[in-house]
Amino acid sequence: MSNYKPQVVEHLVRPYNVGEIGSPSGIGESGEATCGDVARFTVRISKAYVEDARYKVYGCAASIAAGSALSKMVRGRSLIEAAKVSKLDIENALGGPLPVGKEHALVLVLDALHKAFEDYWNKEAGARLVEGYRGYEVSGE
Amino acid sequence: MSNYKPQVVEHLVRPYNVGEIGSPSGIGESGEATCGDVARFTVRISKAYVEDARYKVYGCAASIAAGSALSKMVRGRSLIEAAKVSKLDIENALGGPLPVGKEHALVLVLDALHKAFEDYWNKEAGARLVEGYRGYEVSGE
Amino acid sequence: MPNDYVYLDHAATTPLDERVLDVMLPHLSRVASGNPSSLHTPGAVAREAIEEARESVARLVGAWPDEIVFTSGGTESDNMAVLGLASVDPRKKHLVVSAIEHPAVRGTVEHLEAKGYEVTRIGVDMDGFISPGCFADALRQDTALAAVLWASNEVGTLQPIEQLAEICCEKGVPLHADAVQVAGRTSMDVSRVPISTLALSAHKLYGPQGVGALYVRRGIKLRPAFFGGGQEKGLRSGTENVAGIAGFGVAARCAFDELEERVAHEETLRNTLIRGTLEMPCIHLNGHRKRRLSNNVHLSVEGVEAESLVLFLDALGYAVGSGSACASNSANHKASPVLLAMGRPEKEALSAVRVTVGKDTTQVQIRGFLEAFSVAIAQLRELSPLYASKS
Amino acid sequence: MPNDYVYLDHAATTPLDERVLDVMLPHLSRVASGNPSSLHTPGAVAREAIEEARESVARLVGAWPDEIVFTSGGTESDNMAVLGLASVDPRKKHLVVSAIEHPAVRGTVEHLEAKGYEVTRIGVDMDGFISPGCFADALRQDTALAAVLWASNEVGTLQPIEQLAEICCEKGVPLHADAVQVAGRTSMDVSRVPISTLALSAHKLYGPQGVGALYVRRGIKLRPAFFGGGQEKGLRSGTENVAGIAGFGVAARCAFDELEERVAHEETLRNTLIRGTLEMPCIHLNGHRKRRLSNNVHLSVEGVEAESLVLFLDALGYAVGSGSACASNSANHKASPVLLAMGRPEKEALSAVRVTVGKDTTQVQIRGFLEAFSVAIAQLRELSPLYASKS
Ligand SMILES: Cc1ncc(COP(=O)(O)O)c(C=O)c1O
Ligand SMILES: Cc1ncc(COP(=O)(O)O)c(C=O)c1O
Repeated sequence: MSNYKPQVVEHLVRPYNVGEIGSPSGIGESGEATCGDVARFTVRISKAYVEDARYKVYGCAASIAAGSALSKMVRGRSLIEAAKVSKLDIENALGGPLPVGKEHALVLVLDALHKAFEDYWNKEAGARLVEGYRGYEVSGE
Repeated sequence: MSNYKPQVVEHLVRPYNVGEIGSPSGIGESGEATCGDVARFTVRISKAYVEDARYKVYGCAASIAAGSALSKMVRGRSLIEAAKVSKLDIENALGGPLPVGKEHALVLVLDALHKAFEDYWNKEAGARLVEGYRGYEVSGE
Repeated sequence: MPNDYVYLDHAATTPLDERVLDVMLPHLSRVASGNPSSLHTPGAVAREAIEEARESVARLVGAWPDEIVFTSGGTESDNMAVLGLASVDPRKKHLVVSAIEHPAVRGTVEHLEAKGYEVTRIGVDMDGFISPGCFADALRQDTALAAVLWASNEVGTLQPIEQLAEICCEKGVPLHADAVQVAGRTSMDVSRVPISTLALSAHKLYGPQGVGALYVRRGIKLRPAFFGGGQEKGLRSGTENVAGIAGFGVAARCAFDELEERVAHEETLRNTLIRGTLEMPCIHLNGHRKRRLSNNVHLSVEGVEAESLVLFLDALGYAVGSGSACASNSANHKASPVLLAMGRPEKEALSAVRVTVGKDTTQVQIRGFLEAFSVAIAQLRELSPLYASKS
Repeated sequence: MPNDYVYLDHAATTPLDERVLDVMLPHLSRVASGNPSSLHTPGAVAREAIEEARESVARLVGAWPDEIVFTSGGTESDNMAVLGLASVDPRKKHLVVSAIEHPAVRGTVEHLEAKGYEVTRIGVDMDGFISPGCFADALRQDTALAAVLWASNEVGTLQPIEQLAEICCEKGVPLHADAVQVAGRTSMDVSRVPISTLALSAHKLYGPQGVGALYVRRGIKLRPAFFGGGQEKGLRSGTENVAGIAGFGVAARCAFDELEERVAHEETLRNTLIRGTLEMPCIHLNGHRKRRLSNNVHLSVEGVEAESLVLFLDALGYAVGSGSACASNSANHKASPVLLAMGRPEKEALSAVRVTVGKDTTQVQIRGFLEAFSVAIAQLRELSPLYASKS
């Protein structure tokens, strides 16, 4: 089980919220297939809450586990709370820091989720909400 | 016990004929203290027979064992037989060939014995006997 | 690890044979062996153990015992051979190697390259073979040595070493062969095949880790690997690892005695594995189907990244390798240069796993593995944004 | 070997501690450790064992774990340090060493000398000490490194290493210390003493043969010893000897925990030995009476050649060393260069034996040894044409 914490392996073997939502509120992708890792998040947003978040990852165990943990943390939360989930929050959910060299997994899945949110804002809520949201100075990264 | 045969160790720990004969018929020495090994043979010759042969060695186990074995082989033999004892004979008495690099031990003790014989011939038997002996073309080496 | 954990990564390292341990234990006890350089009995006991092992290792490859130098492993043997052969004639500044060498040779050659040597790297075809023709053409008057990985630790391809050795012999170029993977998996006879040096490693044939050997043909004078007490005829100073060397000896003897049955057994399992995995969708076998190591199955699994597959299988109770074990623990997963040299796209190279059976692997284990494998790849592909788009 | 055979050659190698074997065995079993580079569980188990051992070895010398590189033994460590430090700054072509280095350092330095380095060898006094003054004077602007044998493997003399390290530090010259004999026999703390590199060997402190370590101070960048898979942070490629390294770890931990009692125990036995042998006629102690290794007694025995004495004592059931173990198996007995450097005549140097006790040696064994010793030298002197002339 490598230098990974058991929680990572648990998420790898029994991941949460795998898949894609049909006609989602937002889609976000990050990473590049040729350099290893790709993540995709689809979200369904309703009344500023994350009703559903599903993900797919091609990549190392850390990326898969991070996607799983992240999806679990954001489901049912308000958009604002969801956007606040940090790298540290994911690491904590995974039992502690990832092995050296694996931190990119956190960026990968957060990127994909944030893009999905932005996609939603762009499509559904229009420029005003984005402005409003930005006003909170939330930084997901 | 190094690569030595058990016979060598046996001769080392319980050597035969150690010592020096008082007023010997002949004395022979070989080797050099600074480079490691020195052997000394004293012999008592009577009626062309080796009545007694005693040796001393400063040196490695092979030299000590070779001296012991050689002294045992020549005692009670005729001078001519004694002078014929070869390196191979000593090795056989020691259970087989000495380890590589230890063959000098055979030369060392044979040298000392032969010098003791020569010393005897020089002192006691005079030039005629030496000539006679040489006539037999005995070569101890 | 659960008791029924199944080890299928014999190319990375092999479990220690019990017979090997039995011979090692007396040397690991409190009344143990001395230093083989010592004159007394414990020293002599140690020395004898080493010389006995030297004979067994020599027999395995068809050498004289005095042609075997014990080292700390395959890596040291490879380093010693390449650096040693390169410095025999300082006027020769050209090296010929295959493009798919093990890092132990590749890295040493790169080191020499940085010091001014010119290097010709012979490419391989899509099965991983180097062409004897290209090889012959590359050898020059000033070629100090050629080095060839006899059997690839990754894709398992067996090079036509006899033919390459003949070519080297004709051109007067010394040949170093890395036989770490192939030893004990093919009959070897350096008395017939004109190889100059040959690297071996104990832990790849059920011996202990940290012990290896270099065969050095009589008449070839290498420079010492270490300076010191003058052990191993001055070529490799340092107090000998007596227990380890004795263990290597038994391992070599068993490998020699059981060669045919081991190969037959491994090939059966290997073929079951190849058939079973190739029935699954979108899986490719790397390396030649037949001319490969008896125990090696190397697969590219579309839509699945190697590390996550290895860890998934581990969680299901199966150990397999991802690409080359040597590189797989590095922080950033890099595509195997061997697969790239075989013309595979980078993505496929990142999706490669290596399943290597051993003499004690069973058919039941293989059947269990095939099931676990199909579960793992199905689930990981469900997760994969790259594969999903296909189905 | 009979059951009551007594081993008094701990400077050559030590018997394996049972606690060490206990920790090694799981890694030597059939369900054993994998390759530490592998991702799966067997690989992780192996990796953890190595990192745990690294911490223990680091603690023994007062280092950070990341300053410890595992090697195949003291000889490799010495070679790696000297070659590595020498190549840090290619403009510096001067080396300073003591005249009584172990062959692993001496030989490596001679190799560099042959390649064009200038070497200053610091002589020693009749007790085997180098003078800090001479040492300081020898260090130059272009000195690439200094190397000092902290405790002599032959005569046991302990150099004033802290003082020498301070001098090096002031002059900005990296210092390599060979601590193979002294580790576990004196408290060491590289965090206080500015040594750059430090060589260790497991089999000298009740660990397995074929495992060593090099301490490399943070900030010092050595060139790799081997090229390959990049293990040990790229400094020492090659699959790790997991069982051996794990064993080294326990050995280091026990040495650290039991340091004081071991030293006290050994010193008592050593002093009994010194007193007992010096009561016999025409025997001289080599090295300083007090500032010597806790376990070392080194004697010149007039009129007796070392090899025959060692073998005689062996036949009586006692293992001792003749001069340096490393050289004692060579075909021609050569006088120890260390004794010659201490100003002893060649003949005396050929008459030297080394008796080294260990943590498990008993007073009863020492008493038995003293009796055997006096029998052996009496009989060999009776045999000796050189000694007889005296009595
Ligand atoms: C082909 C090949 N050569 C060399 C080596 C290095 O051997 P070792 O692990 O004993 O250093 C290995 C294994 O790692 C190998 O597979
Ligand atoms: C002082 C000293 N340095 C280096 C070494 C070499 O260590 P190893 O035997 O592990 O190669 C030894 C022992 O032989 C030694 O006593």
